[in-house]
Amino acid sequence: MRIASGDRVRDVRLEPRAVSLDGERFEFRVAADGAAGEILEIEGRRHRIRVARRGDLVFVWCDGEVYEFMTVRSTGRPRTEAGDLLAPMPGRIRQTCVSEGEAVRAGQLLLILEAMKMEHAIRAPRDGTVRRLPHREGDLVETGTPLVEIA
Amino acid sequence: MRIASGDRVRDVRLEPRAVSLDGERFEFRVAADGAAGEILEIEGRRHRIRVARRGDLVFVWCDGEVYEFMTVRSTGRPRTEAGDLLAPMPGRIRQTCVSEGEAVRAGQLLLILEAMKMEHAIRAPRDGTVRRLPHREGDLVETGTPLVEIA
Amino acid sequence: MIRSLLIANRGEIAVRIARTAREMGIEAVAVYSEADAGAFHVGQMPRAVSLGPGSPRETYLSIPRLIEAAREARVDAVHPGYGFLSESPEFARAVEGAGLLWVGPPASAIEQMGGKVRSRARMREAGVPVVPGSDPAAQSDEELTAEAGRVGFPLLVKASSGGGGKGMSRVDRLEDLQAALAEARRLAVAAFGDGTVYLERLLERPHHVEFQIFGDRAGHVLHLFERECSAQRRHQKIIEETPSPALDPPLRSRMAEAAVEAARAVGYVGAGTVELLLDEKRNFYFLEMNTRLQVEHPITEATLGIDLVRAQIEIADGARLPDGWARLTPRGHAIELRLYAEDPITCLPRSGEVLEYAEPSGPGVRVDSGIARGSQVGVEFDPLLAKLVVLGPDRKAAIERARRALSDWIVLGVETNRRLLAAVLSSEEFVAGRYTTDLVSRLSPPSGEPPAAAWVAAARLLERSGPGGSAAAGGPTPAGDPWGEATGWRVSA
Amino acid sequence: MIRSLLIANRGEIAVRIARTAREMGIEAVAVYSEADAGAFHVGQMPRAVSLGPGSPRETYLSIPRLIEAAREARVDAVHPGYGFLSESPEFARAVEGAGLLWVGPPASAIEQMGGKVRSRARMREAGVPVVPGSDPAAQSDEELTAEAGRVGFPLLVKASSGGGGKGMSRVDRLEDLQAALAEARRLAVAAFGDGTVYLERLLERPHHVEFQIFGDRAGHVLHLFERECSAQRRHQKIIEETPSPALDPPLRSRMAEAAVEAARAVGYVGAGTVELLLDEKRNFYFLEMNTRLQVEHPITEATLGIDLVRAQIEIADGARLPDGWARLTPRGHAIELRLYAEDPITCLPRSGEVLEYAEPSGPGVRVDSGIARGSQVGVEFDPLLAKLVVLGPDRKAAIERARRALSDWIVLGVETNRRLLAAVLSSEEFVAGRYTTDLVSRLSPPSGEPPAAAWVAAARLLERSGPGGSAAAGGPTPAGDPWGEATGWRVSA
Repeated sequence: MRIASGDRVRDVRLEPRAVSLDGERFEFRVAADGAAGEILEIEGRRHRIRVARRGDLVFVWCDGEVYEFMTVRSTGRPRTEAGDLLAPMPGRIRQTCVSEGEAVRAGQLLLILEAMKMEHAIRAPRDGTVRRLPHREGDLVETGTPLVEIA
Repeated sequence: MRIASGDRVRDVRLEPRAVSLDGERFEFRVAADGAAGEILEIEGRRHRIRVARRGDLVFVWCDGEVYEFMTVRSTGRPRTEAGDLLAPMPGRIRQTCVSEGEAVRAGQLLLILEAMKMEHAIRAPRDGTVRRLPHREGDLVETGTPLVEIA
Repeated sequence: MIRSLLIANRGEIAVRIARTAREMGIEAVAVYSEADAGAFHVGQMPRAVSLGPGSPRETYLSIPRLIEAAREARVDAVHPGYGFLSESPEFARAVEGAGLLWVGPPASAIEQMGGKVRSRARMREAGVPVVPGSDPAAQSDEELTAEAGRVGFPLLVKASSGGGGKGMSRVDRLEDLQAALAEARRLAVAAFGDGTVYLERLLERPHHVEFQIFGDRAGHVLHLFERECSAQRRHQKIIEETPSPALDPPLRSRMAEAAVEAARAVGYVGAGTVELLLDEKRNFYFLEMNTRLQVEHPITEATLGIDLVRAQIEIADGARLPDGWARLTPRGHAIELRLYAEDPITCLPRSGEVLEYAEPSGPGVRVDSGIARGSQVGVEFDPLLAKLVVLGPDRKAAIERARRALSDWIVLGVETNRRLLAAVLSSEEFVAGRYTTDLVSRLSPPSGEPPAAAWVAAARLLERSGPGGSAAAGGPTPAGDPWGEATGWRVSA
Repeated sequence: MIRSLLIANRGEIAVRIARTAREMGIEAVAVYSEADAGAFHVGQMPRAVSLGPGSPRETYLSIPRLIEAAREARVDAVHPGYGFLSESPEFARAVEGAGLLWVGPPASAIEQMGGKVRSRARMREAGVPVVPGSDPAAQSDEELTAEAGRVGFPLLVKASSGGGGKGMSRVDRLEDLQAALAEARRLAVAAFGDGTVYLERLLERPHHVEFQIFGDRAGHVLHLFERECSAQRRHQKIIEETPSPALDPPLRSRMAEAAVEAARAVGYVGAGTVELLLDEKRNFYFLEMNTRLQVEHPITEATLGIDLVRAQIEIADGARLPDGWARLTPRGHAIELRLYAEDPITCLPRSGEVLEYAEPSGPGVRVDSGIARGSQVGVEFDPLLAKLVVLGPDRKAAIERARRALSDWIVLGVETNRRLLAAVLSSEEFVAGRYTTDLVSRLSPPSGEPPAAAWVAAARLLERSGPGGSAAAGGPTPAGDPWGEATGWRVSA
């Protein structure tokens, strides 16, 4: 299966006692599945594990750190078009600072989203051109709504 | 359904918003079923609830106290004969102090069970006659094994 | 005699206040918006009153609804916690108007310390040093431009009714002033409905040090030592400690005196905090006074071995300051870590259900939490989830204890700032005790590339629990976590 | 230099030691019997070594297996915790023989304090008062009968190698002596393989007060004040507190001196506890010395603000007693509650899976736990599940805090002594601070008749989760809880 963490996507093949990550093979052993969660032994080292899942999201606590993963469906289109910037939270478009077709540089202010009585600057993650700017100032947007599409 | 707690057995009839305990009817409302467990409102008073179940046993944490319940199957014979004294833990019969047919008084020492490197006195819960004494000194017994049956 | 107490708040502070109330044999009464009916704080109290449906403004921020709730619950007193209406003189008056005890300072003290401008003036009168700034009367661009020369650059444009850094901007050169003023006024109107602004000299890399103050009705006012609050992110404190590594005994007592003076000047009663800025030349200036319980109050409780909330309630009930408080001396070193539901890099608020939760424990470890497994974390409230407070015999041991406890803290389902906290704890400057308010902004938490074990665990869970299709129906879609694909800012929490 | 530490124990104490080790940057290595592979303490440490299958005797009590484990793990030192082999001079020697550091007192000190008889003699030499008793040489019925006259009635027949009240019986009249001796010898042989016994005068309703002792290799020995341990059930402590309500300053220092004297007499190094009995005439007598970390050590840590395990490790590593320990003074009042997996009435051990678990938290609350949700509690080990330690500004506040925290402690699936603890906390004598070792035996916890809400909750769960038929297959049958039907002793936990 294909699993993503952040911008890292890996091909994961699971066998009963081994896993291959992008072809690299690791032997593992479930040393315990007990009160303090699961203990995975990989190449001699023990790892304390706690896991949880919500839909396509998988949360893993491992030796005191937390990691987030997402299943990548081989079938079907990716969840969002590459280039979309989505609303990180429900809010209101306070101000748009660019227009469709305009060329933008990485870090350039694209619009200001007002949420939780604070204003959040939405900036261009990289150089590109504004292909779509679907909302007007004052529009209410839900979490995950595409705000700007950059080609 | 019939539910027991300790030596108390009650007939419980559950409706969506009310329950009757041995015929006595209580209205209730599930005020919340959230992060701190469930909140039951009964006749205006709120109760904080956490529950868990193992087989026929139900554990209820209510407002800081813990209560244990057991389902009583209307069908089938009760789990233990009234009068049985069962081994409270795995152990070894260290000594038997009575014999079958012997009349015993409440509190009388019946046998000594050795478990966890300690000796536990098993005494008669009430006056009666020893109907069965299935084990010999030195026998190993499992949790729940009938030790003495008193008629 | 307080027999029952309405806690006009939610989250960890409501729970924390309820714990002390229960220990005092006082019945704690929770309030909640309909969306919060299942919230953790509601389940922690024997009684709870609904504030009905609606936004925070219509519930936790609605004076009429809260007074109605207090009446309905027939409580003797109201504790506002922090945030929400805790610094609203109107609420304080409404509570007293309803014949209830207000667990907080007199409305008059709240008012005098409320507006930045007013409080600065009041402090100047009282002889407490304040950061050089513009004449409050100066509001026109012309007047303010003139004032700017006097104040000197770099300076800050601030909203008079502002707080938490809202509507505040830095100006380095005269030619940028006008634009900054326009922006500040616009934000101030939007956020506080009041466009008044003023200028204040910007202290470069100052220490943010605050003193816990306590007063009683008999007019006694004392301080309970300081808290170092320089570890801030976007003017939001994330780690506090006491004692402050920046103070020596003489400086500490000078600052403490000023803080007590500030509180006396407004006839302070109850718990309050005087925030001071300490510049590189070890000059200190009055910043503001928080006329309420402070988020970070537990570190003071830890080193002094006292319960500040208990004292708040007793003093509201007419008691004097506890015996012996005048002779208290701190023991050990305490650190607080604030766990926020936010992206550790972008600091954007996060939401979701808490799927797994386990708190650290053991010697010198305290957790004040507003969540449990199953909690729904929304973005409509303050993103503070819980606080970890550690006490150690010395600063080094306290830091080691904080690291240990932080790594034992399990929160799955909502992204938190845990990695940022860990980064601060292991940063050279923090460990050395030489850090100022610019520390956190210069830190970049490691991007947390998952080890093989984490990939394996994720894969095993996905295999165990089958395709997410159905499960996904339940939970929110990963759109709640949108940055990833487009920008790669998204790193695992 | 200790870089890694094998913790030769399990449960809450293994977890507690690991926490300090991790804070010190020392790698903690767990050991476990196969049955314990999923136990909570194993998951708390970065490394773990199996002791293989078998009973405690074949695993946690097997010196060869533990030494083998230490070798395999290449650790620098071994911490025995309490119980198991913590007071075995053979184990101490084996550890040092393997070239490892022993986190504990010298084997010689353990030996001298080991046998009751030997330690009584040693203390008498050292001028420490001991409870009047028989001449160790006297073993025949005739000799002991003669000695009995001297010792006086009521008296106790004790096994020389006994402990925890095992093989101990009270004799009120001369004519009962012979039978008691026979029984005591039989039990002593069975339990300790040593039939030697002795007589000791029985102090009626004494206080059980112990002093925390610490020594270093440089020969310094000091005390860290007392712990009141009179709240006992069947000679098993269930609640401890410090300071002791039974002592006044002069008596405290006299007893402390004697305790330090006792430790000096055997060249004590590291952490130890001298247990004393205090009779109604305020005479005190040496009872025994525990040459290890005590279960109730956290209340001392709480009032003194120190970490006893850290000091144990540092001293094992050659360090002197920490600076300032000689000047420590207690602050506040601390209480420990021991949560046992046992029937609150019969005190019989309980077993089962922990189905729900939530710990109390907040100001002045510490939990040292050996369990978590999912833990399997068996009867083959000590039934101590976890300890709740509260610290309050004074005794009253500490008791209120203990009550509050106890009611927040959620343990479902295994019966515990919680109700007994609650009964003690609300008993008149305990609240008044006037209680002796007979308090607990005279208390009968309320029978806990479930309120309507609990019946409703049980019914709703049964309805939700359907007939137990299938589910029952998983869990143990209610036969694990046998007393109910026959006797009605069985009340809900």
